[in-house]
Amino acid sequence: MSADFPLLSLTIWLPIIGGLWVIFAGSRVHDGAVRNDALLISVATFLVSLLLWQGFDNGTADMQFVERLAWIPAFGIEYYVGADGIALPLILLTTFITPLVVLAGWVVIKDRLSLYMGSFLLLEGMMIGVFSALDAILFYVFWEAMLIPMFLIIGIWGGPRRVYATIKFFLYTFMGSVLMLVALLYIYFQGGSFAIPAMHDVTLTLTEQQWIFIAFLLAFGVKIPMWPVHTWLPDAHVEAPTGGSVVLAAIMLKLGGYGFLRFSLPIAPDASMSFDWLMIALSLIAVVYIGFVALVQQDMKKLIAYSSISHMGFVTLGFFIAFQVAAGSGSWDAAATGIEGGMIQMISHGFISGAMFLCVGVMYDRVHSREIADYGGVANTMPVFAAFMMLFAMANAGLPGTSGFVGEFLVILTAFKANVWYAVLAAMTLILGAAYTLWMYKRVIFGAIGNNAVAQLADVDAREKLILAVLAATVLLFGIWPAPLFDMMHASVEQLVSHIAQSKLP
Amino acid sequence: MGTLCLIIVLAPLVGALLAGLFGRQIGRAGAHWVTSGAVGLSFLLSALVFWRIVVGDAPTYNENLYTWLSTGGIDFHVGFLVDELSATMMVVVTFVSWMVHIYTIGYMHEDPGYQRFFSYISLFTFSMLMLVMSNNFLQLFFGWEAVGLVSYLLIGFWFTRDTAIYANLKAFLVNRVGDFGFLLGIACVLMYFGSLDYQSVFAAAPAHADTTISIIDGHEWSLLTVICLLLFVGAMGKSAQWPLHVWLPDSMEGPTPISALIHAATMVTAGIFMVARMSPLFEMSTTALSVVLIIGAITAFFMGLLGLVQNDIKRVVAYSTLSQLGYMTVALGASAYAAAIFHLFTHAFFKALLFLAAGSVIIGMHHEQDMRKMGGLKRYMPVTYWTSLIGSLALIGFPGFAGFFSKDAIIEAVHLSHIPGSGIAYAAVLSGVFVTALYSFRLVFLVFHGEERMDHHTKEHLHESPKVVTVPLIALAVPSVLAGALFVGAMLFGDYFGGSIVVSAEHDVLGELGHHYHGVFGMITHGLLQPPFWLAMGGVFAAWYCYMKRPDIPRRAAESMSLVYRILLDKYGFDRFNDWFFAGGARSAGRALWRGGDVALIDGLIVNGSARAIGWWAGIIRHVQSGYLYHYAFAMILGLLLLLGLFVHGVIA
Amino acid sequence: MFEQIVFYCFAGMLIFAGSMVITVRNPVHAALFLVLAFFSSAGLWLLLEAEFLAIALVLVYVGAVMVLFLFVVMMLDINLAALREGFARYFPVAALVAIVMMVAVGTVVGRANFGLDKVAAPTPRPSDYGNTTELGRALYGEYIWPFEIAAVVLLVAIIAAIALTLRTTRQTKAPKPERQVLVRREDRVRLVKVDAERQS
Amino acid sequence: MLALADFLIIGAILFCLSVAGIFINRKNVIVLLMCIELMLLSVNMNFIAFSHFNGDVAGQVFVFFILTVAAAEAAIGLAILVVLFRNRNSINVEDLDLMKG
Repeated sequence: MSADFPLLSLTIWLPIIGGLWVIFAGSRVHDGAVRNDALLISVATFLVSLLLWQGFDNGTADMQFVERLAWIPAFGIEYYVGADGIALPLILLTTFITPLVVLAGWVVIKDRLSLYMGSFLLLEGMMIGVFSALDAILFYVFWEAMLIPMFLIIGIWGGPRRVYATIKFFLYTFMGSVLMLVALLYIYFQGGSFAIPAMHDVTLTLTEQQWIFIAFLLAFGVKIPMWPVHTWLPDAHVEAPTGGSVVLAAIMLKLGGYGFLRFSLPIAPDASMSFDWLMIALSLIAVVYIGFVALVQQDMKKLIAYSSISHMGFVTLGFFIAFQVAAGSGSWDAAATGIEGGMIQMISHGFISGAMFLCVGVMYDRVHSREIADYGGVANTMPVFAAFMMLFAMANAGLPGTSGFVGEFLVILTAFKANVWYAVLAAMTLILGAAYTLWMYKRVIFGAIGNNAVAQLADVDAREKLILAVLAATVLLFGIWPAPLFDMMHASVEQLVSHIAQSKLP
Repeated sequence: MGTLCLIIVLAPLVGALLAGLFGRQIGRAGAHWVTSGAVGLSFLLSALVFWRIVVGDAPTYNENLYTWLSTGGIDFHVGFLVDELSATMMVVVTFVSWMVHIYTIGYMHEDPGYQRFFSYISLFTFSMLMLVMSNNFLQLFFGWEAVGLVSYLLIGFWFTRDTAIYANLKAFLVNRVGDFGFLLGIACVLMYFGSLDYQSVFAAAPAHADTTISIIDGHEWSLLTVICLLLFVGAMGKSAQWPLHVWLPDSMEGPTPISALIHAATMVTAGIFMVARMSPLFEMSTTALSVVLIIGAITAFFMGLLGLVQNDIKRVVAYSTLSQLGYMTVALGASAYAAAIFHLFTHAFFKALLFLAAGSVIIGMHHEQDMRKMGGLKRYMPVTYWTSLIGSLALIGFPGFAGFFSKDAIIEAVHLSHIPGSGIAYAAVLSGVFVTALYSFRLVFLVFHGEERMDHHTKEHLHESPKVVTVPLIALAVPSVLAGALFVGAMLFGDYFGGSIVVSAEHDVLGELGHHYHGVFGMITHGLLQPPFWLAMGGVFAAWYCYMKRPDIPRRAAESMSLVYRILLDKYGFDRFNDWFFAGGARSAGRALWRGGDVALIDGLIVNGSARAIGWWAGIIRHVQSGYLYHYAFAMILGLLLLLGLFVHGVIA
Repeated sequence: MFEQIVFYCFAGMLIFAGSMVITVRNPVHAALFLVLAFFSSAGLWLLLEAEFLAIALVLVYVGAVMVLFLFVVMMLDINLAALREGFARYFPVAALVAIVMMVAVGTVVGRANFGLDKVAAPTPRPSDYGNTTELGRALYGEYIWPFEIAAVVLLVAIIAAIALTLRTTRQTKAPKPERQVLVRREDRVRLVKVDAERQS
Repeated sequence: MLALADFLIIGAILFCLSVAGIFINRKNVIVLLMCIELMLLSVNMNFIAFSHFNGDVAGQVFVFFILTVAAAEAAIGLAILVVLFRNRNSINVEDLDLMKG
């Protein structure tokens, strides 16, 4: 690949153009062709992103595959994209999950299939755009545009209360991100350019930083979701179709985390330091409070949704204990472990929660119910599925050897350095996570055959087995051999940490 | 040596994967051959390693094979540390597991989940070996949780039985509570020692002798005590010590072989092994040692009492395991680590034997586990009878048998130790001997002697278990007798453990004990005069008297001391308390937080609330648009007046 | 002195007419009083040497607008009783508002700020000065553009008024010239071949 | 001598009268239109007075335009009234509350 071949733009625009093509061509051709095209495009995007990874140099922290074209010269807004160690893993996660989602919706989606597949491809392209955008306005455009396909997915193919859920989802995210735009503009007027790397070096007074931090906190806090603004997630998940749930849980929640790493921390380090107690408190609440709430859910999807909130609590915890750890142990590389733990947690949660939602989807496609009470003894009729679900349940509970453990282990270790009680509360997830996941697993999978619906269940077919096997392999692979992910992000996190270390007060 | 260890560890894993994933393809016979072969191979190799390390005193092997992860200046490895301690444990684990593999062929031969069961038990062997042979805390934790997972899978093997899936969830969660403390301990080690490898941590331990850590600001606690206590919480979870013991009796729901393998010989001893491995750390803080001592004493005595009132044959043996674990923990507390490991070593054999014998009785009685429906089995199942008799004798510490050497050593070690709390421990341990003898011979008399209480049908079909069951029984009976005598000299008083166990001078009770140890027979003759022997004989006589001569005594005793009896039956109310407080508490907290917090507060009040508020306001403002022309005119004039007023005010003022 | 008298006479008439317009019962009388008000204000404007506009006022307003009013009032047979009944109830409020406003404006617009001392009387015009010529020069000079717009406004008003009130009676069939023009020969003429028959 | 203030007072009085007029007859739309005409007249009065005293013909030009606009407004007002009457056969303001919120 010659250096100037726009590989990153290809990864962004291939799915978007593909999606549009599927939507428009879809109405004329029969469904089979639509499915094949969608799968073809998503797999092609995945291969292109593998090229990205293969060409990625782990050594340097600065942006790679950079493309910069003037877009709106009047305001100095450029089509400026690039990827570094923080963005690339998330891009790979996106391109990895989407083919699985396309496969997941293969049989079950009947009406308007082309629009369904098209919106997923559009969603994928826009999310990659968000991860690789280095111009604030381009970032914002992709950030908002991404909501529309998701809005359609939940709104059209969702469950009975889908309209309420999708409007709530849209308004929540939108309200948060509007403030972000204000902050971005403010920084533009202070710093003079929309390029994000330039924004990182704009000197701001503490109050300015704090206001900017709060704006970013609202935008990204809603997305992660953090504790008080999380109530949209269970509704969105319960009403979303299987594919929608998987993408929402696997990738869209990571945008908030990515936002913190790309915007809040580097642009407003001093404010982040002054607000880190708030962030740690919210994260710990998310871990413990939501852990308890997840315990009493009757709806499987809601339970997994709450468990994702609890796991994402680790991500924010990992990011924001950096300051106290550095203060406590005097060295910033322990803080880097926390951030890397958060990053790994994001990626592994993508696989695990995606897989859990797929499992619920598999069962939902057969019994059309998400209530735990409607199941019982599924293992008797679906042994292979039960085995897969066991692996994912264990990964969700953070069993060593699966990727779920890596992130939580590192964050707890680093949290201990910051303050013992952070680690104690964070470690509660060991018990709570195992409790709610395995209790759900017991009531659904174990036991005698609950009702005749369960009796007639057919085990997973080849397609479902393929998806689950791929995810199981990834979960185990990154549990046993997480090194490649770490090497990829190491340099960037080091640079981010050294950037945060210096105060930006004038 | 490195490749040897790799084969030892990976063989069971390969066996497990083959049996698990390709169970149907390789069929039932294929499954049990592959797994038993793999575990057999790994037993032979570990015997070889044991021979080289312990007998041939080759240097301890400590190698990092693979860097799992390196972040923030710390790198986490997967590596092996093979010294006398882990070599012994390797042999014990692989031997018992091999016996269980062979035994399972008979026990589970008509069970549909045959291949699945074999894959689980060899997966268990793999995890146990990873735990035992690890050279750093991370791999120890990996093995720790993997063993927890497999015990969860095995207890819930017959997942259609509600009690089984309740028991396995309970086991996993209680283990997780233990792991919660264990992980915090590891985090503390990483924070203060900067690395997780045993070697560097143990080397740096003396330097941190008096560093303190303030968890609750204002109270300075010695770092090492905090670390040891946190690690001991993990051990309590895994080795079912007093507060976290609730899961072991329920784990009898699983098939008998795994009760033997996991809940008698190997898994539960993981905690004991860990504390022995961490001896360099534990030696630095007497407070931790005294806590271990007291917890062990409580478990030893009180759990033994519970054994008296159980009617399920497996539950009796389970409580006896609990009590024997208490003994080992007491030994650890008295920093007689060698004695603890020695007792672990002997206990593995005779407890596995007792379990498998119980299993053979259960097969004979067509899965009848209630002792009150048994009796006089001696005539029908002679081999099982004799082997379980040997096991019981070893259990109560009858001189000459394996149990005698290890248990007596512990009792005398505790007697000599002057770690705070050793007095109570000595009393508990002594009275424990009487209780142990009582319940173990109650089992023997109720099951094998006395009049036959089983119904007619089972009596017809009552016969000795097949060869594949009795052979392991005999194979285990031999070490139950000889293991003690053979190894007591070397293990306890000789330099058997070498560098792997560190005992500080003032705690070295085994050293003192060693002075007046002169040979196996000397110990036996000496033992005959000591109180433990007489207590044991008293227990046996009491059991004989109550259950053979005058069977009405237990009933009358139960009525007269009904309160005590009921408390014992209710297992000190632990189960009810846990269900009510922890499970119920968590559920009601969750419900409160969810209903109150999420649904009512955030969703109801703020999200939907604001939507409703806007609707309400709009309702009010709507009335302004009345539709009458003059209202609008009136509004305009009001506006005009207002502006005029402002303007005039401007002009005048 | 003569100016004073003329001014007060016209002003009195104007205020009387104004107050009568709003108080009289019958809208026709109100319209006539309004006409009286226009005449008296035209008089005042003449006093202010705005002859063209005074006359325009009389011609445009009185001639056109008031006639329109009277025409509409008479055409719509309104039952007067209903329209009047609210009168007494709102009178005090209206009077109060009027007084308050008068006081407010009066304090500003009184002699203190706009008296002769503040605003000197204008220099008398030269004799050949024609108000109309000057107005015309201004209208077609500087204000030509607003003038055109005013014309357009009027045009729009006319079209609107007609469009609103035009009623085509449905019964009558009116010829549609545009359709007639579009007719072609082929639509109307058809050549038919008929065989000759022998007279029987 | 006549001062500018006198004319402004006259204008003000006319304006207040027309406001009172709007207040008083709530029911009759035609009188309402007349009051608006009266109001416009008072505005023109002020314009002419200022134009005369400042010697600037712009005021008068403005009055000229106000007249045209007032005429257009009256025409359309009455047209609406007529259409209204035709549909509702009453111009009592009480009945015309179709635009109620």
